Amino acid sequence: MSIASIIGQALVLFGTFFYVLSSLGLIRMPDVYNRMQTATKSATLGSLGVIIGVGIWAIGEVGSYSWIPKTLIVAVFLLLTNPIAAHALIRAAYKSGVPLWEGSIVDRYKEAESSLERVEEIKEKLEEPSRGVEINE
Amino acid sequence: MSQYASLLIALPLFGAFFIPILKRISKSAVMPFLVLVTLIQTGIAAWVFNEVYITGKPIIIMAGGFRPPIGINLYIGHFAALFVLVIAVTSLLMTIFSFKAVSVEPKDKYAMLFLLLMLGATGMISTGDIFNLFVFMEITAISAYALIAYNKTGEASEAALKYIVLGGIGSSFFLVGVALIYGSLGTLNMAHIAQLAHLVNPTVAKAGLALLIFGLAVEAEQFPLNAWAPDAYQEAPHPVTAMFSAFVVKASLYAMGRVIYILSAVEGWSSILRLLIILGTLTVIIGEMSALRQNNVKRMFAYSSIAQVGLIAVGLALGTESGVSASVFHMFNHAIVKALMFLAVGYVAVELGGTEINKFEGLGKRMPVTAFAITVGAISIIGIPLFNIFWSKMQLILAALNAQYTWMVALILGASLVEATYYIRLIHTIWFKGEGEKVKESSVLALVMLLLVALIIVIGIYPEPFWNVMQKAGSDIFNVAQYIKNVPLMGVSP
Amino acid sequence: MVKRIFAIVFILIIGFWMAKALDQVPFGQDRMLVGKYYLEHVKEETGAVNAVTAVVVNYRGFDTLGEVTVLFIASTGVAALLWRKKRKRTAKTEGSVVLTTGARLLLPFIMLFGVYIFIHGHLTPGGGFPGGATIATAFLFLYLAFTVYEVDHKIFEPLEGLAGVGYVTVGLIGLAIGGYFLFDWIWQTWGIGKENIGRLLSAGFIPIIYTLIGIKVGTELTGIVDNMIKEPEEGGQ
Amino acid sequence: MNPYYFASIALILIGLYAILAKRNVLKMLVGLSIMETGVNLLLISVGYVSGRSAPILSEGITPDRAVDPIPQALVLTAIVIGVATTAMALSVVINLYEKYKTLNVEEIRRLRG
Amino acid sequence: MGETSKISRYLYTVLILFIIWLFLTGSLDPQEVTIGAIFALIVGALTDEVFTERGLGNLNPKRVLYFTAYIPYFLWAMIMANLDVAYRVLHPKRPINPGIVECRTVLTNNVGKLALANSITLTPGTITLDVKGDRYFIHWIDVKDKSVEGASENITKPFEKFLKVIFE
Amino acid sequence: MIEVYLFLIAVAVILSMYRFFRGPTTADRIVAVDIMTTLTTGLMVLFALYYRRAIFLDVALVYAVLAFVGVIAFARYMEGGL
Amino acid sequence: MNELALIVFAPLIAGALAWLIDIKGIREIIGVLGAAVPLGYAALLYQKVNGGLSFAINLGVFKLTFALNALNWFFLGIGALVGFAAILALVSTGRDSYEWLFALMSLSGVLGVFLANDLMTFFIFWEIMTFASFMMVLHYNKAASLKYFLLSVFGAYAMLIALGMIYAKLGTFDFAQIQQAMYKEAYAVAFKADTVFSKGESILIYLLFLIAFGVKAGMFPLHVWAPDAYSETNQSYAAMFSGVLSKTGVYGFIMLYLLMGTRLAIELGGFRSTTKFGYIIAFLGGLTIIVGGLLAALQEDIRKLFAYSSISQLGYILVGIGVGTALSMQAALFHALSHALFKGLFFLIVATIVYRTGKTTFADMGGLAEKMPFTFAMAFVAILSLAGIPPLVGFASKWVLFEAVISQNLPVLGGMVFFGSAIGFVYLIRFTYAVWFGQRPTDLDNVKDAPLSMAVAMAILALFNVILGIAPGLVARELNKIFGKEVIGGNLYVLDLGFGKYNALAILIYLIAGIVIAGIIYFMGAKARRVPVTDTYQSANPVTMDYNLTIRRNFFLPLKETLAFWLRISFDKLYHDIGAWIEDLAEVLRNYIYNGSVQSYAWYLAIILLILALWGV
Ligand code: NA
Ligand code: NA
Repeated sequence: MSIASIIGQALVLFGTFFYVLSSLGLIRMPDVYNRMQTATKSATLGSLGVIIGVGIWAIGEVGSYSWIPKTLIVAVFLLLTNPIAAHALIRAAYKSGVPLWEGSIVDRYKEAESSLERVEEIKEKLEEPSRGVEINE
Repeated sequence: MSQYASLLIALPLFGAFFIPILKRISKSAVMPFLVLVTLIQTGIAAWVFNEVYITGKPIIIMAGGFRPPIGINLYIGHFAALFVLVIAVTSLLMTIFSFKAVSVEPKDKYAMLFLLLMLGATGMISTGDIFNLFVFMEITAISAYALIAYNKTGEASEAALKYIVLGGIGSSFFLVGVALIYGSLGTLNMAHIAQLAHLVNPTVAKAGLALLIFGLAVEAEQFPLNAWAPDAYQEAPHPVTAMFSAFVVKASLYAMGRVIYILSAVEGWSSILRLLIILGTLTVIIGEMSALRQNNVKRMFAYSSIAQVGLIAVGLALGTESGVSASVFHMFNHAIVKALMFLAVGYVAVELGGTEINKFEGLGKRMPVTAFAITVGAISIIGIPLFNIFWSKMQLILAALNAQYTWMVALILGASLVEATYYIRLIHTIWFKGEGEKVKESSVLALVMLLLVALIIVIGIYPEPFWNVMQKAGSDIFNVAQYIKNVPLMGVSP
Repeated sequence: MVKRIFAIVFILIIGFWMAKALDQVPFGQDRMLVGKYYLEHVKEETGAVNAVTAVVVNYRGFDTLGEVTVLFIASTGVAALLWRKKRKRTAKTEGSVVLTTGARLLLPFIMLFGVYIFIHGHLTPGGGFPGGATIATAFLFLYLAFTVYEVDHKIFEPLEGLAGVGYVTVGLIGLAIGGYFLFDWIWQTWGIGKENIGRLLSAGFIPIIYTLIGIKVGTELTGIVDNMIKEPEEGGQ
Repeated sequence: MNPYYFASIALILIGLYAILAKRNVLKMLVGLSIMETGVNLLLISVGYVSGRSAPILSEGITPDRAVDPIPQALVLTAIVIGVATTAMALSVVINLYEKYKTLNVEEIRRLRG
Repeated sequence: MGETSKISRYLYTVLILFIIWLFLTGSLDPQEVTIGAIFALIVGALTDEVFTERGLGNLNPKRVLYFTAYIPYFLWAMIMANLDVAYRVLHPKRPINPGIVECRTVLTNNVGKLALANSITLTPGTITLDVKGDRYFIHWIDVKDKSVEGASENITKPFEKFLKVIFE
Repeated sequence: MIEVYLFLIAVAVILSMYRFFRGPTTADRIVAVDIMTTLTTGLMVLFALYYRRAIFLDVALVYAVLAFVGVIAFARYMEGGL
Repeated sequence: MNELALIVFAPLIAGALAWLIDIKGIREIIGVLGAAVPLGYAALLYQKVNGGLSFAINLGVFKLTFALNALNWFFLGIGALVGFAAILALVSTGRDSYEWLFALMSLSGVLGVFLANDLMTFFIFWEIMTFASFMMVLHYNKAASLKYFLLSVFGAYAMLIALGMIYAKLGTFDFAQIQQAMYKEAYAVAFKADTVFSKGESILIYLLFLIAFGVKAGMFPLHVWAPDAYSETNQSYAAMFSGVLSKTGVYGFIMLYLLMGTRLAIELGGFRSTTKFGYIIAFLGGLTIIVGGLLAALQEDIRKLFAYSSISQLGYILVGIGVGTALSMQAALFHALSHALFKGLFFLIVATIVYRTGKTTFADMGGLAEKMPFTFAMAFVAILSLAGIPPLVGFASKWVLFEAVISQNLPVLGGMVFFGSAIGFVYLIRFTYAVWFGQRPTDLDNVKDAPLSMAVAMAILALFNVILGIAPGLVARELNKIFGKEVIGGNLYVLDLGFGKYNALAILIYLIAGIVIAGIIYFMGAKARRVPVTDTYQSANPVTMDYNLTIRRNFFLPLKETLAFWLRISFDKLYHDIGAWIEDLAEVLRNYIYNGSVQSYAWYLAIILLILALWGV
C-alpha cells in the first residue's frame, strides 16, 4: 500500500465519519434550522474528505494522477454550492413559515421584517395617498 | 439513388427546424413555407411510390450506411410507399385548409407541429426497427398532444390531457414489451426479430407481443383503449382532426399489423389475434352506437372514424393475406373519405361557428359544395356501390368469409346499417331542413373537396388498379418471409 | 376505498404477469447479439470509445434524430400552449444577494461543464443531451435567482432552429458524400482522426453532432422553463 | 425475483396505481413519470451483464468486459421522451387549471358522451 | 468598479474558465487544451458580464496572497465547526441554544458578501438566513450575544479581515 | 476496504431518508434531499474508484450540478419566489 | 352495340340526356324514346330467346355480364312494357328533369337485374334500381324515403353477405357455375359426402336471400316501407315501382330456386307435399296476402289502397313460388305478369285522378265516372282483372294459382289465397263506388278526362289485360317454353291443367251480358250523382261531412273496430320502437362508457392489462 493510498483512505474515512454525522444531525436536531446547521456543515466537510480522498487514493490504487484535478473540481463545487443551497433553504423555510424550535431564544429577523414592512407601508402611503386606504384594509 | 428516399424524413425535419429562423425573417412567410414543404414532400413521396411500384422492390434506407440489424433501416415497401404518399397529399391539402381554419396564434408553432405530426406518421409506417417505431410513435403522439391542445381552450386541454395519460400508459407498456423482446433476442430490427421469432421463449413472447399490441392499440384507437379519441378529434384544430383520421391512426394500425405478423412464429400468436378481433369488433359496435345519436357532427364523425378503425383492425387480425389487403384498402379509402369529411365539417365550423347538428340545417342551400362533399362522403362510408368504400367493405366481407368468420359479415353490414341511419339523418338535415343565407365558399377549398369527391367516385367506378396496389401493400405486411428476404440483414446470429 | 382495493388487486396481478415473463429473461446473463457486434466494432467503425455514444449517434442515428425532434416538439408545444399576447414573470421575492451572486459566479462554470460534457460524449458517459441539460441548468439557476431574468427569445429560438437545421444538414452531407443519410463522412470517407481513437478529436462527426444537440437541448430546455415560469398578464389572453 | 426487476416492476405498478387511484391530475402525471422511470430501469436491467462495466472502452475495458450498450442508448432516448411528455403534460395542465380552476380529475370532464 | 474595461473582464473570465477546463479534463493533451481554449473564449464572451466586475484586477498579488492564506484559515474553522457539530449531535443531551441574530458587515462587494455568507454557513453553529444590505441575519445554534454588535464581533469579524482585502 | 466506506455512506443516505419520510415540514424533506444528494455525490465518486473508472467522476459532477439547482428550485418554490 | 346493352343502358342514357338538356318537350321525347328502346328490342329478341345472346363489360375487379333466356325474357317483357307505359304517363305527371333521370335510371336498373348473368351484376343493378327509386320517393316524402332506404340497405346487405359467402366458397358469381356447384352439393348431401357449404351456411344464405328479396317484394313482415313509398311518389312512376320493381324480388326468389332449390330441398327436407324452405316463402306470402288485403280495405287514401293491394297481390306470387311445383311456379310467373299489367294500370288510373283532381282521399271524391269516362273504362278493366273476373288476365293467373295450391293439398295456403280474393273484392267495391259513383263534391265539377299520354299508356296496359285474358294460352306457351315442358296444356283460349280447364273464349261470350250490366250500373251511378253532397238532409238538418258515413268515408269502420287489436300490432311501429330502443340503449351506453373522466379511461386500460395478464398467467 502506497503512501497516497494511505492518505487517501484516511481522508475518505474522515469524510465518511462526517457523512454519517450529518445524517445523524438530520435525525437528532429538533427543528429544520438546527438540522440544517448540523447536516450541511458535516456533509460539506465529509464531501471534501471523501472526494479529495478518492483523488489521492486513486494515485496509489489506479496509478493515475488525472483523478486529482477532477475530484478537486467536484469538491470545490460542493464547497461553493452547499452553503448557498443551505442558505436558500433556510431562508425558504423561514419565509414559508416554519416556526423556530420552542427553545429558541431570539428572532431578530422577525423584528427586522416587521419594522421593514412598516417602513414600506408608510413609504407607499406617502407616495400614493389614494392607495393607502386599501393597504390599511 | 434510392437512399434519397430518406429525404422523406429529412425534409419535414429540416422544414420544422427552419421555421424559427424563417419567422425571424418574415412571419407571414411561415404558412406559405408550410405549403412548400408539404408540396415537395408530396413530390418526393410520389417519386418513391413510383420507384417502388415500378421496380417492385422495396427501398431500404440504411441510416448512417450501417446494414441492418446493426443500423436502423427504413423499409419503404409497397405499403409504406403508398401511405407515405397518402400522408403527404393529405398534409398538403390540410395545409391549404389551415390558412382558413387556423386563426389562433402562434401559427409558426402550429406549422412546426404540423410538419412533425406528418413526420411522425411517415416514420411510423416506414421504420424497420421496433424501438425506432416507438420513437416515431412518440413524435406523432407528442405533436398530437400539442396540436390537440393548440386552441388553448379548457376543453382542448382536457382532451389533450386524456390523450397524454392514456398514451403515456400505452407507450410505457409498449416499452416493457420491447424490453421483453429485446431481452429475449438481443435485437430490435423487425426483420431480424421475425427471423429469430421462433427462438423466443414462449412466455416472454406471449407477454411481449401482448404488451406491444396493447401499447399500439391505444394509439390505434381500439376499444376500450380509445376513450381519448372522440375528445381529441373534437377539440383538435380541424385540419389536424382530418390528419388524425386520415393517417395518424392508420400509421398505428399499420404498426400493429406489422408487429403482429413479424411475430407470427411465436407461441400464443393466434390467441392474440383472437383478442384483437374481439377488441376490433367491440370498437365497431361501440363506435357506431356512439355515433348514432350524436349531436355534434364532428364528434359523430369521430365515432364513425373509430368504428371504421375497428373494422380495419379486425381485417388485420384475420390472419389471412386477403384480410390484410382488404384492411389496407379500407385504410386507404377511409383516409380519403375522412379527410374530405373532416375538411368539410371543419369548414362548416369555420364559416358557421360550430359543428352542432343545428348548424347543418339548410347547409345544402348555404354551402352547397361543402354539403355535397359531406353527402358523397357519407354515402361512400355507408357502402353504397360505385363509391370507393363499397369495394373495401366488400373485400373485407370476402376476406372474413374466407377466414371462416361468417358472423363478421353481419358485423360489417350491421355497422353499415347503423351508419346509414345516422348519415342519412345528417344528409336529411343538410338538404331538407332549415334555411339560411348563402355563404360564399372558398373556391380553393371547394376545389380540394371536389378533388377528393372525384377520387372517391373514380375508385368507386374503377377500383381495379387501386385494388391491385392494395393487394401488393397488403402482401407487404402479411408476407413476412418476403419481408425478411427484402431486408439485407447482415450475418449477426446467436 | 373499493377503488383502491381493486387497483391494488389489479396491479398485483399485472405485476405477477410481468414478473413471470421477466423470469424467462434471467438477470445478468450475456444475451448480447447486436450489442456484441457494437462492442467489437465500435472503435474501428465509428472511432468512439463510448459504445453507447456510437450507438446513439451512429448506429441508431435515426433514434437520436427522433429524440431531438421529440424535445423540439415539447419546446414548441409548450411555447404554443402557453403563448399569450403578454406574459411576464410574476415572482415576488428575489433571491438574497447570496443566491444572486452565487448564480452569477456559477453561470460560466456550469455552462463550461455542459460544454465539457457534450464535447466529450464519445469518450465519457455524456453527450449532447446531458450537456445541453447542464447548460439549461445554468439558465434555470438564473431564473431561480432573479425575478426579472428572462432569455432573449430573438436569439434562442433561431439558435434552436439553427442547431436542428445543422444536424439535418450534417446528415444530408452524409447522404451526398457517402450515399447514406446520417453517414459519418468525417470518419468513414475522410478518415479524419483514425490515429486518434480515445482522444478528443476523433469519432468522426460525433463531436459535431453532440455540439449541435447540446446547443439545441440547452436552448430548448431553457425555452421550456422560460415558458412555464411566466404567467399571462391581466388582459393578456 | 431479481431486485432490479422487482424494483422496476414495482415502480411501474406504483405509477399505475397513482394513475388509477389519485384524484389530483398532477399526482396522476407524477404516476406516469414514475411508471416511465420503472420502464427505464427495466430496460437497463435487461441489458446488464453480471460482473461487467459500462460500455466505454477506455481504462482497460475490453469488449468482453462491457455490458450491452443498446439498452443504455434506448434509455437515453426514452428519458428524453419522458421529459418531453411531462413538459407537454404540464403546460396542458397549466392551461387546464387556468380555465377550469381545478385539478380534480372528477371535475375535468366537460367532454363526454 | 464600472471603469474596469470590458477586455479585462473578458480575459479574466476566459482565464478562469480555461483553468477550470484544465482541471475538468485533467489532461494536457494538446487537443484538449486547444478545444478548451476555444470554448473558454466562447463561454467567456457569453458570460463575462455577469461573472466579474473587476476583471483582471482580481489577480492583484495582494489579493491572491490573502486568498491563499484564507484557505487554510477557513478550512481550520470548518473542521472546528464540525467538531462542534459532532459534540452537539452526539452529546446525549443535545446541548443547543438556538436563535436568529443580526450582524453588520463592512463589506460592500457582492462577491465578498457571498463569500462571507458561505463562510458563516460552514463555520461553527451559524447559517446565513438572509442578507439585506449590510445586515446579515444568522441562525445561531448557540446564541452567546443577542445584540447586533456582540453577534457581529463573534460571527462576521473574524472573516472580514481577510475578505475585505480579497474582495474590496 | 472501499466496500466498507460504500456501505457506511449508504447507511448515511438511508438515515437521511428517515428525515425525508418523517418530515414533518416540507422544508425538512427538502433538507433531507439536499443532504442525500451531497452524500450521493460522494458515494458516486467512491464508486468511481471502486470500479476504477475515472469517467464516472463526470457523472458525479453532473449529478452535483443538477442536484444543487434542483434544491435551489425547491427552496425558491417553497418561499414563493417563483 | 349489343342488343342487351342497348336494352339495359338506353333508359339510363336517355335519362341522363333528358336531365342534361332539361327542355320541356325535348326531354319527354328523349325519355319516351329511351323507354321505347327496351320494349322494341324485347319484342325483337323474342326470336332469339334461346340463341345464347350475351354481353359483358369488363369493369376491372368484376365483369358485368348479361345473357338472355326464356325466363328473363319473360320478365324483361313485363318490365319493358309496364315501364314504357309508366314513362309515357310521366309525360303528363313528370314534374321536372330530376324525375326523368331517376325514373329512367330505375328502369335501367330493373332491366339490368333481369338480364344479369351473374350475382355481382345482379346486385349492382339491384342497387342502381334501389338508389333511383329512393331518389324518386325522396322527391316527394323524406320520411317515406328514409324508411324505404333503411330497409333497402338492410336487404342489400343481406344479399351482399350471401353473395360474399357464395363467392368466398365457389370463387365465382356466374349463375351457371353456381347452379352447377349447388347441384353437386345437393348430390353430396344426398350421399352424405363432404360439402362446400355446411348446413348452417346454406340455411344462412337462404335466409339472407329471403330477407333481400323479401324486402323488395314487400313480403310480410318486411313490407312496411312499401305502402308509403308506393304512394309517396310520382303516381305514374308508382305504376312501374309497384308493377315492375317489386317483380325483381319475385325474380330473385325464382333465381334462388334455380340456383340452390335442390340443395335446400334435400338439406331441409319436405313439408307435406312441398319443401320446407318453399313452404316458408309460401306461408309468408299467404300472410302478406291477408295483411295487405285487410289494410288495403281500411285505407282512406286511394294511393295507399293500391299500395297495400299491391303488397297483397305480391303475396299470391310468393305463394306460387313457395309451393314450388312446376305448375305453381308457372302460376306465379303468370300472376306476376297479370299483376304488373293490372296494377300498373291501376296506378296510372290513380295518377290520372290525382293529376286531374289534385285529391287523394276517398272522402274528397265521388261521381267521377261521368267526368272521366275514358279513365273509368280503364278502371273498369283493371277492377275486373284484379278482382279475378274472367275473361281478363287477372282471372286466368289466379285460377291457375288456385288450382296449383289446392292440388298440392295445402289447406292453410289455400285458405289464405281464398281470403285474399275475398278481401280484394271488398276494397275494390269501395274504390269503384267511392271514386266513380255516388255524389260528386262540387269542386270536382270541372275535372277533365285523362291527358293523351296517360290515356295511351293506360290503353296499352288495358289492351294487354284484355288480350292476355282472352288468350291466356299465349302466356302459357311462353311459360312452358321457360320450363321446357308442357305444364299448362290447352290452346290459345283454353288452359288445361289436367284436373281442370278454363275456356276464356266461352267465358267471354257469357260476359257480354256482364258488360251490359256494367253499363247499366254506370248509368245508374251517373244519375245518382245529381244531388250535391250538402243537399242531403237528416232529421231536417243538413248532413255535415263528419256525419256523412258513406262509402267514401270510414266505410269499413266496423271491420276496423273488429281488427283493432291486430291493427295495433303494427310492424311499422315495431321496427320504429326497436330502432328507438336501440338508440336509447346506445345513448346510455355511450354516456356510461365515455363518461369523461380520464381516470375511468385509465381503468379501461388497466382492465385490458388485467385480461392480458389473466390470459397469460
Ligand atoms: Na448541498
Ligand atoms: Na447538494
